[in-house]
Amino acid sequence: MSQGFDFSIAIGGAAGQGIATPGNILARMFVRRGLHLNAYNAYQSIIRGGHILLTMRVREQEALSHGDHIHLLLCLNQDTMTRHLRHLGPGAYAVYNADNITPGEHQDGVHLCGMPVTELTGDAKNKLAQNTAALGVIAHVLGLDFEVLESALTLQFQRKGEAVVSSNVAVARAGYEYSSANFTPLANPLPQNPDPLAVWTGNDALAMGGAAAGVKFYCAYPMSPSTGVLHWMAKNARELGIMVRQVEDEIGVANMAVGAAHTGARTMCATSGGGFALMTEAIGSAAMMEIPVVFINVMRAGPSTGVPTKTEQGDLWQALGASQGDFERIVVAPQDAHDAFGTIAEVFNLIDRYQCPAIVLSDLLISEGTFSVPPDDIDMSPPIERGKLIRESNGDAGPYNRYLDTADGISPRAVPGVPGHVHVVATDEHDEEGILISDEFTNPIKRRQMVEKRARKLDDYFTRVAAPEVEGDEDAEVTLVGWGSTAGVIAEAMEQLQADGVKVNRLAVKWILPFHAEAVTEALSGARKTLIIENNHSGQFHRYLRSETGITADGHIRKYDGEPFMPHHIADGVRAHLAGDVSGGVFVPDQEILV
Amino acid sequence: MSQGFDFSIAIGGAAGQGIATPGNILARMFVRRGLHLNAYNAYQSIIRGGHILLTMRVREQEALSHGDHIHLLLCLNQDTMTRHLRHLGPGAYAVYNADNITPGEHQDGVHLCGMPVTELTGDAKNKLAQNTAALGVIAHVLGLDFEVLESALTLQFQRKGEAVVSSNVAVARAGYEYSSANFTPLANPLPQNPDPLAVWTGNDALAMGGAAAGVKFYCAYPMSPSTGVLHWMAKNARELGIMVRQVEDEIGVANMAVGAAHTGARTMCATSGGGFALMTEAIGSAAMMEIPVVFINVMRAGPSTGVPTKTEQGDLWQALGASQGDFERIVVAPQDAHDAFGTIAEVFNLIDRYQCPAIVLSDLLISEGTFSVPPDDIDMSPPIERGKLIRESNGDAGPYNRYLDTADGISPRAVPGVPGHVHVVATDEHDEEGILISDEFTNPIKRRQMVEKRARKLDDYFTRVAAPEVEGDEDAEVTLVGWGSTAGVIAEAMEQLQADGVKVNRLAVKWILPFHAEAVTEALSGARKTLIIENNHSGQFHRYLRSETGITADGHIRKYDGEPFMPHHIADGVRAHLAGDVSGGVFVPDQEILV
Amino acid sequence: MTIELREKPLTAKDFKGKVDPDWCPGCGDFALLRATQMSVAELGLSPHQIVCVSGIGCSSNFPGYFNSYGMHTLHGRALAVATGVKMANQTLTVLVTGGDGDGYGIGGNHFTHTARRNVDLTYLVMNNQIYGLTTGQVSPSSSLGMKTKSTPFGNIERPVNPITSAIMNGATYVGRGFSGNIKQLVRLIKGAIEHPGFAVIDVFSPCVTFNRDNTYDFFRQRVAPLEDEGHDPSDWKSACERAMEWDDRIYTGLFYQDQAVQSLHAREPILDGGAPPVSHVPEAITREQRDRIVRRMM
Amino acid sequence: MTIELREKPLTAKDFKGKVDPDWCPGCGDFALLRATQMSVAELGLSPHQIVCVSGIGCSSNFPGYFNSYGMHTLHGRALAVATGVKMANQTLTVLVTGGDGDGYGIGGNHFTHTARRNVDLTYLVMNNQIYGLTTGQVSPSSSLGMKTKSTPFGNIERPVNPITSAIMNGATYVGRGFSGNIKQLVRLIKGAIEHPGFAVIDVFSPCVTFNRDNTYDFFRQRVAPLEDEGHDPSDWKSACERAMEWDDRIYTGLFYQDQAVQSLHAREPILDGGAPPVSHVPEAITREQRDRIVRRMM
Ligand SMILES: Cc1ncc(C[n+]2csc(CCOP(=O)(O)OP(=O)(O)O)c2C)c(N)n1
Ligand SMILES: Cc1ncc(C[n+]2csc(CCOP(=O)(O)OP(=O)(O)O)c2C)c(N)n1
Ligand code: SF4
Ligand code: SF4
Ligand SMILES: [Mg+2]
Ligand SMILES: [Mg+2]
Repeated sequence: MSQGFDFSIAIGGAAGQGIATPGNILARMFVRRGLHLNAYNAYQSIIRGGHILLTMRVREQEALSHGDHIHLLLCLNQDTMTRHLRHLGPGAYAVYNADNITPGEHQDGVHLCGMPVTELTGDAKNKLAQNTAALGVIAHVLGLDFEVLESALTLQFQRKGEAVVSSNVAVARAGYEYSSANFTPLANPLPQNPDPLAVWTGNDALAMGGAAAGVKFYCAYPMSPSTGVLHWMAKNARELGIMVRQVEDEIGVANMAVGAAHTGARTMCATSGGGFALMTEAIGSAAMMEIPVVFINVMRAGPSTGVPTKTEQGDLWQALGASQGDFERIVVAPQDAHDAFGTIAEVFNLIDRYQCPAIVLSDLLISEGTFSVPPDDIDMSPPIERGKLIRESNGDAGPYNRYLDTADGISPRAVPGVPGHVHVVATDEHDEEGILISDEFTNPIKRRQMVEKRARKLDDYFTRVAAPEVEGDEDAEVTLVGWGSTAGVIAEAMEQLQADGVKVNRLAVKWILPFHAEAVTEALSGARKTLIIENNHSGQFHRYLRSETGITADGHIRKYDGEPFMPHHIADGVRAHLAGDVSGGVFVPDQEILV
Repeated sequence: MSQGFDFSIAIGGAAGQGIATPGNILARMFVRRGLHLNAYNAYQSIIRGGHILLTMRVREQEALSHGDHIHLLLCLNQDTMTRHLRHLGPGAYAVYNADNITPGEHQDGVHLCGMPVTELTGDAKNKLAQNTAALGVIAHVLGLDFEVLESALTLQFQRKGEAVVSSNVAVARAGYEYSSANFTPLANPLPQNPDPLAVWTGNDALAMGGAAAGVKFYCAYPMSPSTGVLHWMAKNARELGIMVRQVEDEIGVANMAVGAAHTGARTMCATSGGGFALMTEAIGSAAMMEIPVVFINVMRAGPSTGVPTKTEQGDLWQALGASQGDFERIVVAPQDAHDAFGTIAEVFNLIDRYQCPAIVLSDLLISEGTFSVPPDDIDMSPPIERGKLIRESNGDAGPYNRYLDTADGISPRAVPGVPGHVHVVATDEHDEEGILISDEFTNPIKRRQMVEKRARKLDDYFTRVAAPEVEGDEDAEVTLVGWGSTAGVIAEAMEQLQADGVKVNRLAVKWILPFHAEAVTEALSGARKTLIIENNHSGQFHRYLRSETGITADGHIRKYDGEPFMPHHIADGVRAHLAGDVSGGVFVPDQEILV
Repeated sequence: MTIELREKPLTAKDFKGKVDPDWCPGCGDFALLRATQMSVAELGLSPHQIVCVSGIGCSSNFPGYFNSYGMHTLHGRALAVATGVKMANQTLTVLVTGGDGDGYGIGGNHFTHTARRNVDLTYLVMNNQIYGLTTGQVSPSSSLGMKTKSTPFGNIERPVNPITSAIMNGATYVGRGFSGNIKQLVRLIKGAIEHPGFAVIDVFSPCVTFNRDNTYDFFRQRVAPLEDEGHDPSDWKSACERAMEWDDRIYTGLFYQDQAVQSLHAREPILDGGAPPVSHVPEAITREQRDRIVRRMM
Repeated sequence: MTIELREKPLTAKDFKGKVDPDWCPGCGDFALLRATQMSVAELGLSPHQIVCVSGIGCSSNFPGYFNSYGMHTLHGRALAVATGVKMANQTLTVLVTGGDGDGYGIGGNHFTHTARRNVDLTYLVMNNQIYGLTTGQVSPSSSLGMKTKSTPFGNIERPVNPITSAIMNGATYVGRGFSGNIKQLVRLIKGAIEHPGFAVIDVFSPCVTFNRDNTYDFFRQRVAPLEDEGHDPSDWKSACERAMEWDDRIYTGLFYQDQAVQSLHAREPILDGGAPPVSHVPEAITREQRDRIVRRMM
């Protein structure tokens, strides 16, 4: 907040009121100016009605969370006004259609910007006119020239023809002019950074990470909040030569993925908790057959169907316990969209090396959030290392054992079609040749050999994957530990605490399994007070951290109401913990903005 | 071993050679004499061929494991002789058909009891004659009157008619007489205890526990080693009025069980790891809808299809991580067949009280083992407490809220059909009335309320379920910690160690989740050296113990070759640990008897 | 409000649920809801005698809008749960409501096996040929070539035919309705509830938000009630043949019925001779039962 | 032993796997194994060109006994895995082998959807009307009344009819064989492999250990080859009708074939015009592709 422009616009209304369009137009306008964006959309599992609140934070600096405040509230219905006007502080704006929305009690200094929409547009029937008029008001309040908005509108509507463009431009202009005549613009108008940014969602980033890593087979069954990955893949399939299949269920997805991966195609699929539950058996099978596949679980609030449009970090133990028996796999929880993009390529190289499945834990906050990204950061040519893969005949006529017990546990992996390498992979325990050990005599010695061979594959894992590090103040009073998507909001909470003079640092864990137990123990050994921050009820990460290191945290900040942390929730929790004000060790912030 | 008669008979041959029949006859003979039995059958996942070794330990005292030794080896084929003759010590017997099996090198003092089967029976074609003749030899060697065997044979074959009985009796008699003429019987013949015992498998015990608890709906999809529960249920269904359904897959099983349980019937189902993976989504749904169902997972060696006929304690984390999100459930791992029987009734009372699912972790060792049981211990009228269940109209015409937010978190549960209590249960998050919170407005306050209501249900759990206790020497050098099926074999290892002068005690954990963290921490606080014993590779229980208590064990004894621990494996491991002889902290015994 | 205390017969209104549907205005599912409410009222059923089981989807929100016992279960699993309900308490009237994705996609295996078992359920599928709740992906009943968010270049998988599939799998009452014809729907639903076996009604229930191809208009131009065709519902071949027609003429009505096949609970030996439901028999087993079992173990 | 180096044509023997079958002596599965080995040899295929995918069951042990690439996957999932294999590398010949429980029980949903997609696979089901590997429980194709370990009082669920079900779900080559007639099996299998779409052959493969009802004798007394009947495989109605006969006469042979329907990979836009398999195209995307994507994000 201290550094430069930092402004949050919230657009509220019901499903079906067309919130997405003004949201998109504003987002494009902001990133074209080189401003950073972090947008969170709070919505319900219905197609019409309910209450949606899209919060778009725009910032000169990187925006690591959707922030704490609403500086401008666009109310598309009375409900939004009623719910949120009280969250506006002095200097904030409420923009609304004065024809049918009335403001209520509010703090001093709030700018009430009622628009006489029917009068402005001369059209009482067009329900979407208020949205466009409001864009005019917002552009004016932000200190933009109308041309900036005009060209954004043109771009947005050009597919729909000239008439749509010009009528929208006219309505927006009326709003802009009305605002110029009646409302006070921001003292510090919207700045401009030199380099324009791009915009993506976390699901776009996951999909693009896959495309960059060379995914050539993607299959899925739709499930919120993971469906965006499928949509991106489907849209870009033809251009990129990616085979995209929608399958009858998640069991089919996971097994089809195993089949495709076995042929040599880099293969990925995504789902959410319930679909992931159905995939678990196949994940174990991939591990036993030693086939690399990426399974993405985009977490939403559970248990069971739960709250399909709300976020949670509730599937950690499901990922850890996916499928029976002990087996090799990688579990990783990216920290934001940008990180998700890069993680996918990294994970593919790892699983091609180790010939095992990977589970990527994203969540609704990352996956459905909209974020700016510097276009040059989108490196879609990462190194591609496929490990001991044999896709073409190498002229080697010697005997081929798929599960050769090598020193590093990793066996050369031939795909079907290669002459001279015919073999059978099996989910039953097998010997080096791939013959089932229970076929004739279930040899305990061979069994033990194969368990140990597979386990050995990951021996050099920690030399290849970066351990998490403590970041922030050196001699901190308090160390905040998070995992996955809370990294950014924790960083912002730290800024707030540091501004208050609290010395604080952070350990943000991303690579979950195998766990960097030594590095984490070392990192936390100097911590004076360790607080764990999790978006779930039971402290799943804390229990896992303890299972791997024995470390017991000093306190917890948890949230399990479906909404993500805002920075002040964490900062408040830290303050309460430091003040010794937390009974039972767990601070649970209240969600003030009821979305 | 020190106390009284303790004798192990092993019968080895190929699948299809009819090992079960002599096994059954001997088992019945033993338990009718009031002797204890613990039998482990090592077999393969094939219907014919392979190598089967049935080890039957018969003891005056309770037999807590299948023991360490073979005192009499009945070889039905050469393979068995070749594999196992070397495991016989002085005084042990090898019984075999001398017509086609030749003994090899052996220790001094082994009694080689070759039977000239064709000569004895006058029939070169009856492949099963050797089995019956061997029973005659064994009866003689054990010092039994022939009449005891004769009546056992009569009972076994009477369904097949007089001719079959008399021909079998004749062959057995020939064996008995040949043995009397040629072999030395045991110095201490088979004793007789006053009260006859009964015999069951662990799967019988699980099924009977269900029947006793009032299970009226049982459904399953066959999967080794859990199928015995289905077979027991199917056989006894009609007599006990239990509805038994075989379903198209485990997903159908789990969901059908949820439906039946919701109507008010006590409902149970059983499977193994792979089927359990498919059930997990439904387990989460039962928790969210607050419907009590018992899900049994009989563990076998994994991962994936793994070694279907071999044992392992490898699905602990799968049980802990079953389904997405945080939710209430009970996980329990019975310690033997007897315990399994009683646990089922206890668990049903708990889940009816707490309105949540339970996961019972058995394993192949318990479920497919054959054990003696004192008939009076089979109390099939345990207390049945169904909690806040409403199955009949109570005339109460007031409003009914299925998910009423009561002080203890437990809401009165009406089943369909009761007038005045109409409601909808849902896997989506809902309010007290059962209305979906995402239906109109996803209220974070209601969400939090419902999460906390459900979590509160288990608040008094620890007052109702016994905490594990340390048993054995007071001031022990070493404390052995196990869970589930290793309780018995650990106890026997302790006897061996104590006989050697090692002071040792044991903590055998059965109730897994919720975990008695305080009690266990307290119990282990005085331990001088803690060793954890697990039948898996990765130390699943150790990691879980640490996640709940922070306790790090001093060492481990693990086995993951598919075979169960024998007492000396553990005793050897303890000695090695005490001698500081274990590199890496994990002692892995060799499986000497290759079965 | 129980059947015992009731003075005057219930009407469709009495089957309104606790909340109003949140379906999009114009969604085809409203019609099926209304038709079901009318049907159960006309049959004289009371809310507590009915259990309405659904999976997940727009259509699967049905139980929340319908006044009866309800279970809103997992995506694709409604038939499995409903079989558990019906078999554990055969005195209940069990309706199953859901979507095409729920029933023919992820739930396909339960559909097949429920049909061959002839479980006495009434299965109402709101077939909008799209995944509605997940905002418009291809469904197993989407037509070839259909463009959706997951098939932007057109669907390349031939659609299932729920009618022929239900008939060949063993369902004993198979009909097709259309949200544009409530009268026919009521006829079909009443027949289905009264039918003692597995009754499937596939209902064209247009998704006005995501399916631009299979609209009310599309169907209005094509639907032809079988009632007008002298169709004989005992003739499976003609039923299948008519069910396969799609282009110009799409038949609705009762395609197939076989009353001779016993339902699963009628065949179940432990329910012989009108035994009480297992949900309500005493849990405890008798001393004699126990002794017989233990004797066999000795 | 690769196709390039080969001097003389391969014979059935060359398709013997690394181990001998551990099936019970007399098990029907031996015949199908032999017939498949003969078929691929006669078609001139090499082991490395074939992938044989199975689930779990006695019959599913097939790939271990057959010399080709093989995947012995999860119970019920063979068709899903095989679809992944075929679609990722359409140049491979993909056989799927398994049991009735595997295919029609737990695997039923994949069966339905693989059929409607017309994936170019050859699916050989060793139907013994029992669960063999788990030692004899009822299967979805067990006859009514059959006594098994899980139905000691007799099966009360009507069996599936794999032939009518395959036809109605969209399989484009549907046959039935019998382990007692290897010649016919070879004809059927060769036709299935050559057929460009989803080919299903349901094979009566007696389980001599657990099924005492459906024995070799049972079938020998009843089987009637369709070849002798002048059956027209393009006529689905007659195919279904004949497939439903069971009591005295049970038809075997090719029931149905439709060569007009394109297979899934033939319809797949990204494989247009003989594109190479996605399993073997370079992973890296081009700078131009990247730039086009990023431009759309700005
Ligand atoms: C296991 C699982 N997978 C996916 C989903 C996501 N999901 C919810 S509804 C739905 C499909 C809805 O389509 P349909 O059944 O046709 O119902 P409609 O919304 O069209 O009425 C899907 C895929 C889920 N809830 N659970
Ligand atoms: C998920 C899962 N459920 C159950 C099993 C156990 N299982 C193995 S094979 C089999 C059925 C075998 O029957 P079928 O498919 O007809 O093959 P058959 O042995 O008769 O050839 C079952 C239930 C399993 N391996 N995986
Ligand atoms: S999205 Fe379609 S199916 Fe869902 S409520 Fe709206 S119109 Fe109905
Ligand atoms: S049990 Fe039956 S199916 Fe299995 S191998 Fe033996 S005969 Fe064949
Ligand atoms: Mg639909
Ligand atoms: Mg079978």
